[in-house]
Amino acid sequence: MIEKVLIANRGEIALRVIRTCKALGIKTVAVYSDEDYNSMHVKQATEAYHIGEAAPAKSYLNQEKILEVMLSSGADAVHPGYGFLSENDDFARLCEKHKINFIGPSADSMNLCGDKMECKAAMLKAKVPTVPGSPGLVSNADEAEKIANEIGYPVLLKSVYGGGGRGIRLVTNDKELQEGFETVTSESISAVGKSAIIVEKFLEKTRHIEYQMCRDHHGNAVHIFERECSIQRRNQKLIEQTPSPVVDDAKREEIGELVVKAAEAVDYTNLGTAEFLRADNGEFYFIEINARLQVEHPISEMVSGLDFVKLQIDIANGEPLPFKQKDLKMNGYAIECRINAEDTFLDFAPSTGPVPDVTIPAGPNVRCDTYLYPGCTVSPFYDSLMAKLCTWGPTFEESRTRMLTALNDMYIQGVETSIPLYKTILNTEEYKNGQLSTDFLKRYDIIDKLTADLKKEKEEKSDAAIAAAIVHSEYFKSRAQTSTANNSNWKYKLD
Amino acid sequence: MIEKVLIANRGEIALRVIRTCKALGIKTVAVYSDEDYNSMHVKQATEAYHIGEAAPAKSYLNQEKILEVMLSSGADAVHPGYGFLSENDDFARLCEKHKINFIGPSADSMNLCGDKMECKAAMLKAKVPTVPGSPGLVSNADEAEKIANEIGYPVLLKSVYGGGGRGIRLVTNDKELQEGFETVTSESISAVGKSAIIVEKFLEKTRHIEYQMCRDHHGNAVHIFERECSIQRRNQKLIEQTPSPVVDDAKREEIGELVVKAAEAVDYTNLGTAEFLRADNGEFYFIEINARLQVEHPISEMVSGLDFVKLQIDIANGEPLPFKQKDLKMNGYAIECRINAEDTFLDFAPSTGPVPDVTIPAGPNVRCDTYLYPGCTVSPFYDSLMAKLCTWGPTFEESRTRMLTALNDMYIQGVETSIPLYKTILNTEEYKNGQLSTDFLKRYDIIDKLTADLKKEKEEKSDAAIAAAIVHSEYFKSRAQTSTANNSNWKYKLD
Amino acid sequence: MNYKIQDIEKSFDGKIVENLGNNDYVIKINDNEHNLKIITMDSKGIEFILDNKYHKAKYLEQSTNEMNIVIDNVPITLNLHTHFDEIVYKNSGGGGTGNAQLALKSQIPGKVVSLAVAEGDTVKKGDVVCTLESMKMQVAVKSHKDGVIKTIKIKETATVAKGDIIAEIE
Amino acid sequence: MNYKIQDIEKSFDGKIVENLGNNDYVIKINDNEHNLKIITMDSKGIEFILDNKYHKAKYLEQSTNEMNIVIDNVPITLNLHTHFDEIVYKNSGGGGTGNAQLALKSQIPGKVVSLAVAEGDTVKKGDVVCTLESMKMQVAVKSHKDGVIKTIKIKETATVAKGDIIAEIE
Repeated sequence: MIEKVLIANRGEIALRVIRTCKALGIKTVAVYSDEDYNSMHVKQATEAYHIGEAAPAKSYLNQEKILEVMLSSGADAVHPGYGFLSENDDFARLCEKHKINFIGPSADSMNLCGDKMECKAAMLKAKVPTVPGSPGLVSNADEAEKIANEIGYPVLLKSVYGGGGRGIRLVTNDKELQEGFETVTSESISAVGKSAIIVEKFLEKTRHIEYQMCRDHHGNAVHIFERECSIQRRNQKLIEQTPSPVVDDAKREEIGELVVKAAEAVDYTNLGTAEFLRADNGEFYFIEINARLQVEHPISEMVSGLDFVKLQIDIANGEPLPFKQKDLKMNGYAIECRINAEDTFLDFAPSTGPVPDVTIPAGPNVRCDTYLYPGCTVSPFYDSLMAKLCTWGPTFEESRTRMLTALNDMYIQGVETSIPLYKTILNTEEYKNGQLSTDFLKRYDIIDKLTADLKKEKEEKSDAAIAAAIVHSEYFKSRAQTSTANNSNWKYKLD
Repeated sequence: MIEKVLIANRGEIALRVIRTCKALGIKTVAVYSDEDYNSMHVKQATEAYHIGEAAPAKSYLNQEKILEVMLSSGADAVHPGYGFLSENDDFARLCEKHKINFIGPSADSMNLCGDKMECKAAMLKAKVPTVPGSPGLVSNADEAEKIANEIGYPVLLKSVYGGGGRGIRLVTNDKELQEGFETVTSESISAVGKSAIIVEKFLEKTRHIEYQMCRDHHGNAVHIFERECSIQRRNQKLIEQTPSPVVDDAKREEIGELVVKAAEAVDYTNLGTAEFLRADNGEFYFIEINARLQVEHPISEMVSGLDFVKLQIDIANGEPLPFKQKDLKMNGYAIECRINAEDTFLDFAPSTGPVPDVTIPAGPNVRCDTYLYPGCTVSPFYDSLMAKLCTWGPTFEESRTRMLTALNDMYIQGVETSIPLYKTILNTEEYKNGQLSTDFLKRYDIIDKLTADLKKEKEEKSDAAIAAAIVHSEYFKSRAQTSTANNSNWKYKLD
Repeated sequence: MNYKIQDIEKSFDGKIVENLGNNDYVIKINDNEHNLKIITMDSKGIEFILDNKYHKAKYLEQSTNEMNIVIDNVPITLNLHTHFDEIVYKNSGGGGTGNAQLALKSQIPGKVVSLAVAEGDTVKKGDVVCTLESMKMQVAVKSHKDGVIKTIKIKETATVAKGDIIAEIE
Repeated sequence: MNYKIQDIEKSFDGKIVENLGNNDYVIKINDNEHNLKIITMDSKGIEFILDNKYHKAKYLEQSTNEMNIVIDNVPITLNLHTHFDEIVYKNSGGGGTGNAQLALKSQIPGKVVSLAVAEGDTVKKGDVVCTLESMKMQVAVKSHKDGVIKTIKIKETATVAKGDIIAEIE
């Protein structure tokens, strides 16, 4: 039985794992880099160990150092979170070798899932439909170009070690392909230290729909419904929801059965995700398996009532699944907005720095998984996801309006965020009606709508803003030349 | 259709109502006393109006003033919350007269429910069993003593205008009865301005189990399951949970049918609660109807997936219930702990004052309804409920451990709280096993257990406490004679 | 420095043994050495890692001999004294005021609803002296000892704060 | 005082008309009078009720003519000037720097992955000047105008902060 879990990760996902462990009475071991002394996961864990410099390669990707902490802290299991070492089969194998329970699939299964080509081959064999593309890895840009011309542009260049929007580029002609090949290669090497590229047909007006897979060590497998993750920018998910507006009970069951087959085809154990593209004609194509807990798992927790981290730990402990497919019932509607530190108007460029103040929304059926607290810092060394804001409702509309209220309540000082963008998206008729596609932002001119919304918001607040300015000007006239930020310790007596 | 709701209340319940109105796009009007300028409900409402002095009689009970604000603000409905005017049929009638939609039962129905004797008579007629006691009001202590001797001690003295643990006393002999009669009278007069007393048999080792009633203006009525509220002190609820460990599906249905009959017997509309005592032999006795939204409604929301305030507004709008009894399914287990400002070791005496710092627990399936924020004040003018901490889980055990984690995470500086008490209760074998009764605290020597737990906690933290003290002593030696609280603006450079 | 934690019958000797730089220290509590890393510190509180475990303390108030802190949400009162202080403290009968105490103090804030005694009355320990109302609850204040009411310091309808003297009882 | 809100084509005249005491004021914005009650105020921010509606503002930073506030979570930049200031401002061509600007500044912090140009190169608006990496994303920095690279201010593998000059383009 797992009694002490080392979490080989940081940020909100480390906190997520700690939360369940606490509830189960399992001890937790946090690891942290120079950049993370003052981070929440260090504060919440039972124990915390320093593992190196800020750059991921020197800390969160340093397998030897993490192993050393596992052994010295007496952890009997490791949770890899997502990103970093979560889909690194060498690391999973290292854990297996040292009899540390890796909470995830076996190293062999992970290796098979991670090799996008072998995985695709396994799916074809199991009669799970996949997207047309290169039959295997392409060794250079010219070979990629040749295949692209065979299957027809647009195509996707994907590093088989990529993920989360990195190591992937959409290219529409030979010139873009040549440039993109280099970028994908270097991004992948920078993120995980290696790269290998495949070419895939890019389907237009597609929806990204993924299924939660769940399989134990006794061969029991279920799917825990789908998530639609079509609202994206640069192939990175922004908003997810479940159920998908285009998946009815019959479709859910039909694709769900394929998902169980997919899990069996790669001998997958623990929780994972099978990603599909849904073409505009309603066909589903398997893309890949994410061999880890997904960023967007909370919305599936909300509609299933299950604690996925608990389920992961139970499976890792060798317990059989406590339910069968027919016991799982989908309850209500959930939405997740990924609150990123990025500037929507600067082509989603990262925005980093200290966060002096933050307001986290709360309330019934609002869940916010975040590492933010007043006084924390958004580091340029790690990814831009600051918070996952999720809402649930018995109807989609209740879930949507609850999300809008929560987005209005959320405030993060010091960095640009994607909050205003999401308010605009959630207010469009297209989003309300479920007309989703992976090019949603471009298709419906969302950035222009955002600009108009922001202006309108300022107009609505103008009287209040002027009132605040009047009071400031009247009372602080003498200080008008200097920044008020430095005068933080005096207080004006009003009457 | 309701478009603007005045909330004739304060504290967490005002915030609760505002939250749903926001999600539904309904405007809100807050009212506040001199004591509440800086309170959360003022900040969260669309509009806020000052209505008088701190004492409830001069503000939150001032019907004329509140009516004036309703008319001047253009509110078309009023939500009374709980306490204050919520069960005052004169106020409900005043609203009816001015065509303001009172979100609750009709004044006539409220009057009938509020008259505990008439209500009891209506129940007997509808064949809903009630507790033995005085056939009507008792006019003085001597008459009460006579009846007490007929039905046998112990008996309860209850003001028919009481509620929430006030205006009620358990007495076990003639002397206590004589004293208690005066106290109940004066408490009731002080709280609601009037008093009228009944005598009721006190059943020992009873459980307090109540049912959520729900009935629309078209005569459709359902119950939304039970809540067990047996963990009490001085007849005031401390911890509630749903489902009750002693109510199975058959019992739920059996009593549920009585509840629907009870609602019909008093022509009840909107949400309300039918309270029962369950004797140790399994018999249920109707006690009274609470003609309002109950403090502990969140746990029923958690297991039903419904938003009760939305349901109240829909019913007030004249809409028919959107479900039938068979559509309602109970999902999982929920617990509520009432976080009170009180000193457990001083016989639960109130504790008031400024709250410089507060930490509100959050996370999946944790809900905390509260008016607290860092820098707020717990006022001696109003009741001691600061926060309602609720957790949900697919199993009772998950809900319980989640509550323990949340209680550990919660911190309220400046006042004594019931948090440590709840940690002790939730850790007892009796609580885990569902051996609940209204005399739980006394029966299982909870206060002694709490004393021992607190000592143990201090022992566990002693090394860390000493470490913190050492650093403080070393670095702040020169300031040791003065309070550090005043030196808040300097920062020691460590190296 | 020597410390005592209120409600625990144990005393603690504690000191900093070494400053390792970079906010790392070695401290000694009784016979055990511990590694301490300070994350943040100011006059109001400290965040630190003690032997790979994070802790957060708030410093609430301090007098010469006493320090109130909240460590990981647990309020703790520490008595601080050199060994010399301790000897003096023990010999003075410090700590046990008990029956000698004259003043009956209110443990809660509230409004005086009624007075049950008059000056000169004889009371037994546990007798009701007055009734206060706070948060709509009526709470009886009872005598802490047998004695005679020397003076009454409050009036009906007046408001008392926590710690205010209600009466002096001899 | 006269105010402009950035991105809104409207100017606002605002002043306090009367101090009613007890933190209540009458203010005038353009031709309309409003009731203002201040709940809390210090140099960092203000909480107030304007015509029965609560608002909360943070004062972030202020120079002579500009003030950055966050009102009800909405960031707003106000330009402050007397009417005289406004005339001067308009006549100086203030605001529109556009094509005249020499320096290409980084809008994000990051590490320089590669340089795409050398000093003396001719670039068109939109040409890639360098690639930065931040949060594992590679972001191309593009020329803001047609011109010739006069100087390059950064090196490969170096770290740049937001606002740092990358190159000067004439």
